[in-house]
Amino acid sequence: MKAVPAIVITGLASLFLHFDVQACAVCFSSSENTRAAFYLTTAFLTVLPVAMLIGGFYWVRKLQQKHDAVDQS
Amino acid sequence: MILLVAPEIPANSNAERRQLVSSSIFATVILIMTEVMFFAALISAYMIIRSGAEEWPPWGQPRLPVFATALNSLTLLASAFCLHRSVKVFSSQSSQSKQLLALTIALGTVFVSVQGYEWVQLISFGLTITSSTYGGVFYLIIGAHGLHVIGGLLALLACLRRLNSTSQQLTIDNLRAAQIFWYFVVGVWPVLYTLVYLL
Amino acid sequence: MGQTTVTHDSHAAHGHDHHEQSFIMKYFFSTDHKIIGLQYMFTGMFMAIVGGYFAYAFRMQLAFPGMEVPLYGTVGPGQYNMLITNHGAIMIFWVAMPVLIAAFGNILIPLMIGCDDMVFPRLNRLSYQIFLLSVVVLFMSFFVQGGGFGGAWTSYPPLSAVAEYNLTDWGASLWLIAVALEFVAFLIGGINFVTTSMNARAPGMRMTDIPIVVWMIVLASIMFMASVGPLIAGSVMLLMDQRVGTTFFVPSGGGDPVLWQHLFWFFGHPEVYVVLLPALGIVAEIMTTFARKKLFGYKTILYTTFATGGLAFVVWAHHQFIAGIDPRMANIFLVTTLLISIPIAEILFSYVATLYGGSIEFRTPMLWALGFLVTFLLGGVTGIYLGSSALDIYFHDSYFVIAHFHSTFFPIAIIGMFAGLYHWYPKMFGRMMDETLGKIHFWGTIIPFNGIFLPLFLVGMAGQHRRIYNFQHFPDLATADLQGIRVFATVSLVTMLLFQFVFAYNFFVSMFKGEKAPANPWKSNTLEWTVPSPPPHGNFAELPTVYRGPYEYSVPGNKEDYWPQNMPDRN
Amino acid sequence: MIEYFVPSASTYAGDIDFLFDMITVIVGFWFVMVLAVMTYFMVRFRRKEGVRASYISGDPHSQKKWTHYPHYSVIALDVVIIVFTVMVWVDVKQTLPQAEDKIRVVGQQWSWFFIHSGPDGKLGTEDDVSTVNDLHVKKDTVYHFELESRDVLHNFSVPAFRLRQDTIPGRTITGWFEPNKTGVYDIQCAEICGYGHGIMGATIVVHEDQQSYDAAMESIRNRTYESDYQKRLQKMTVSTASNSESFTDKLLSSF
Repeated sequence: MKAVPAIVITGLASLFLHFDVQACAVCFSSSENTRAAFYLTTAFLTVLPVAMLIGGFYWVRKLQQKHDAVDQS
Repeated sequence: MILLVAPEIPANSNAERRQLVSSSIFATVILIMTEVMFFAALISAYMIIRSGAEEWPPWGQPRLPVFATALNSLTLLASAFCLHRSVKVFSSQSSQSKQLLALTIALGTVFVSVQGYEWVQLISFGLTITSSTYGGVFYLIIGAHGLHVIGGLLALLACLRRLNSTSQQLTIDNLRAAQIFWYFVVGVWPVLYTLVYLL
Repeated sequence: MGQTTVTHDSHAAHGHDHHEQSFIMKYFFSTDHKIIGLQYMFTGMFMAIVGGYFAYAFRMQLAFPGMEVPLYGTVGPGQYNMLITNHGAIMIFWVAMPVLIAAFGNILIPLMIGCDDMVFPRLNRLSYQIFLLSVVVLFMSFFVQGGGFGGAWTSYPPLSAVAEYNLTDWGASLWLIAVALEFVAFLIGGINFVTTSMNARAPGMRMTDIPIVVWMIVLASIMFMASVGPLIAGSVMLLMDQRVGTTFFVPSGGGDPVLWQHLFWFFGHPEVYVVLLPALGIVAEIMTTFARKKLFGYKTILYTTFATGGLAFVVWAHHQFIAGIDPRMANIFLVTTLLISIPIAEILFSYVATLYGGSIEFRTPMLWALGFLVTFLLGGVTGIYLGSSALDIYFHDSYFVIAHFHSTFFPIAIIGMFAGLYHWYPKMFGRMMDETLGKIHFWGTIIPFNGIFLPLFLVGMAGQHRRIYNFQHFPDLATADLQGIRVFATVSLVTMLLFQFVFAYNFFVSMFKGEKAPANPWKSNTLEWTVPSPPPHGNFAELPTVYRGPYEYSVPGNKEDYWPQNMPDRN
Repeated sequence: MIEYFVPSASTYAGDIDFLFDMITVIVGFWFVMVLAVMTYFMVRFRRKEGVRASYISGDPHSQKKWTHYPHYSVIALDVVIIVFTVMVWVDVKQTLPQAEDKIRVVGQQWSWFFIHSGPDGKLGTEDDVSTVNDLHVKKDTVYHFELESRDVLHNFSVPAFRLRQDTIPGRTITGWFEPNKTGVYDIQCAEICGYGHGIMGATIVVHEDQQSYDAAMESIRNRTYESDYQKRLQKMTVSTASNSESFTDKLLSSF
């Protein structure tokens, strides 16, 4: 499992390289602003729920550990 | 959302079981997760629609009252502070707690009324929901928040009613659940204010 | 929502009473989780009949274009669009969701974690009532002027936003309102499921003692709630476009149609996993019971499910590879899409490994569970083709897509539902179902199913695109060979639908005439099998204490090969 | 495998077909493997009198490896698929070779409107030639297309070219293709666009050389052109009309 993050990061990095190297050839012709806004909101909408899920997971885990600690004492 | 924190919801019949955290608080937190995503979507929509416009605000549309709304935002923040105090003294000084809760509701009502007055003004200046996408997203986002404020106020009112009644007991957990929801409503406002009014 | 509270509070007094209740009070205004679960199940099964009927009508039109379809009538272009739109929406929102999450969630969660009811019983009832309202609104949308909405279940604007384009003014609005109401219903239900399973567990039940199906339903509910917000926001905006005259999604007024696709698929893709997880959970319960085996790697499965849940939120733009998004963005979503195959593959491998060393008894529920694995595997591997962005250029909106997602959704919604139904039928109704009829029904469903969709992979490869009522206008597609394949698929569909009568007969006759079921007919470990079938109001005579995990089958040194969770040391 | 069903008529069609075959080999292997293992388990470990199931938790590493090793190879194969996909994707959608000719494609409810650039090779000039539902291109010529829409979303789809792209009202989407096989192929609208979505077909004609292309353009200009799309539809209507109207006859004849 340790190899997974490395592979993922390398893969993503190799893909992101296109961003600087190439101008966008086959894009819709609307403004640069819209494209930036789509990138930004996509990142925003994908990161937010994942962050909340991870946060919720740790919150519940902490509550459960507290719960277990009371059980043992 | 009122339902979740409304005190008439029967307490968990498995009350003798120790819960991770009070059910009403847990349910409110999960609800807020959905609400966060709801507002995240509205914010995304706002950014995308705005980025596609050539001029923002569009020509011939009135400007929003930035300063008056800033003052109004302070009312909302003050209400959150009152609620914080109210919950803190809930078990020790119940009469003071009750007063602070009433003050919270009063401040919240002031906020909603001032926003409503602002809307009436804006509509008379020609900014309506169909006048442009500018008006559309403005009323959509601020209106969605306004509805949440009203929902939160109803929940707090329900708490207050229970606090006054002798037959029903308000538990600290119910009040906490209402408090969390109110904090969310207050906390999302500065974000929306910055986005819609300032930027 | 405030309004609804007030109206339903008047029934509240009858809710939790233990005295004799009238039939209506017992079955329509009950707050008992089992009754609400059954209400969801029967509504979902009724909607499945409607969805299947729609599928029958439009498949007949495709096989025999322009002919009068028996029991339906002629299917014109507008009718066809309405049928496919509502077939999709009904099967996902009104069949898969209510049956897999709401019905099984309601029936199983309190029984499996050992409590007497949901934490918020009245919210639970409200959830069903809103759901029922959404069904009524949906049916209203079929009968308004202009007919039902025909803009596909994805309802892309501007087609769905402007009445002049879609020609179904009120049909579109009512459809959208119905969908929004349905979301509200599951939002309320989901909050209840998560809270109940975290807070009302029997004493001694640790996180890792919770049966996997409960975990899966909980995770599915959490995913649903984390993803539904944007679609509710989008629906409100689309509804305002339709009725108020705003232009959020209409380019001529300054809006952006791609924005809707964003909001829709942000929900739409996690939704796939929302319905997948409960089905996977049901299959896990059945496979362990009938293979008499411990689940292979309980914790691995749990953590990979968490991973799936997280990854599900970062793959959604793969539905938009060629929808006008920035092509560079497609590369990122290509990577995440293929990444999600990893946890899913891990889960499937673990399920197959569970069979190893077992003592497999091929009863009807087990057949359905194994059928699920095979069919879902087919759907899963064909997903790789579509996740590959370059290949999606060719397959986007083709019948390959249709065949792919039916190979995932059919096992999830239909096979998963039947598996769960055959397995828990004794617990729900206190009687056993007929084994032979069950097996006939299984083979009569699974073989024609592949007869429908394997040919559709072929027509998809031949470039046949979706949502066309008649291929006469596309000379390359109107060949006799392809038409023969379409007829074959339709004949398979009709065969499959006819076999469902076997199930209907078995289901209703067994309910009254079946053999009386003992408390634990399958010799299973989980808590729901320790109470009588069907469980009384309040479920447990005394609340159970849990000593171990749910899958302790064939433990060495025990005389019996099962070891219920609440049984103290056997030796 | 796609080329057995649909002719491959553009330069990148072969790449996409190769990708399909490659993925088929990879996932086909896994599909068959998993089914074989499952079938073996089902036969080998079926219930027998007096034989008890073994107790395997799957938690220790010695057992977990049986699912982890296959799972690692899934990751490796995923990487292979990603790399090849990105190569093809970048070629088709992210690079734009020098144009030799240009066309504009406008979708509307429910027909396709094509503008050929004419002899000067530029769009928006006097010599543009416009047609409805008939697109003419030359073999071995790199075309840039500009996609537009007048009302709702459509999708410009040419299966023989392995080309699909949504058209969005209010935006112009640019792309390219290079036909390399003469013939007459379907153009589809592959995104639902309302009541008449099912009739929104068109035809693309790939001409062998400049002369036959010019002849077609000339006949369009002086209005003697007979629509290739209409001709194909009529030919088909004749052949289907000969079929019997009876339900059972139709059923039998289709096998």
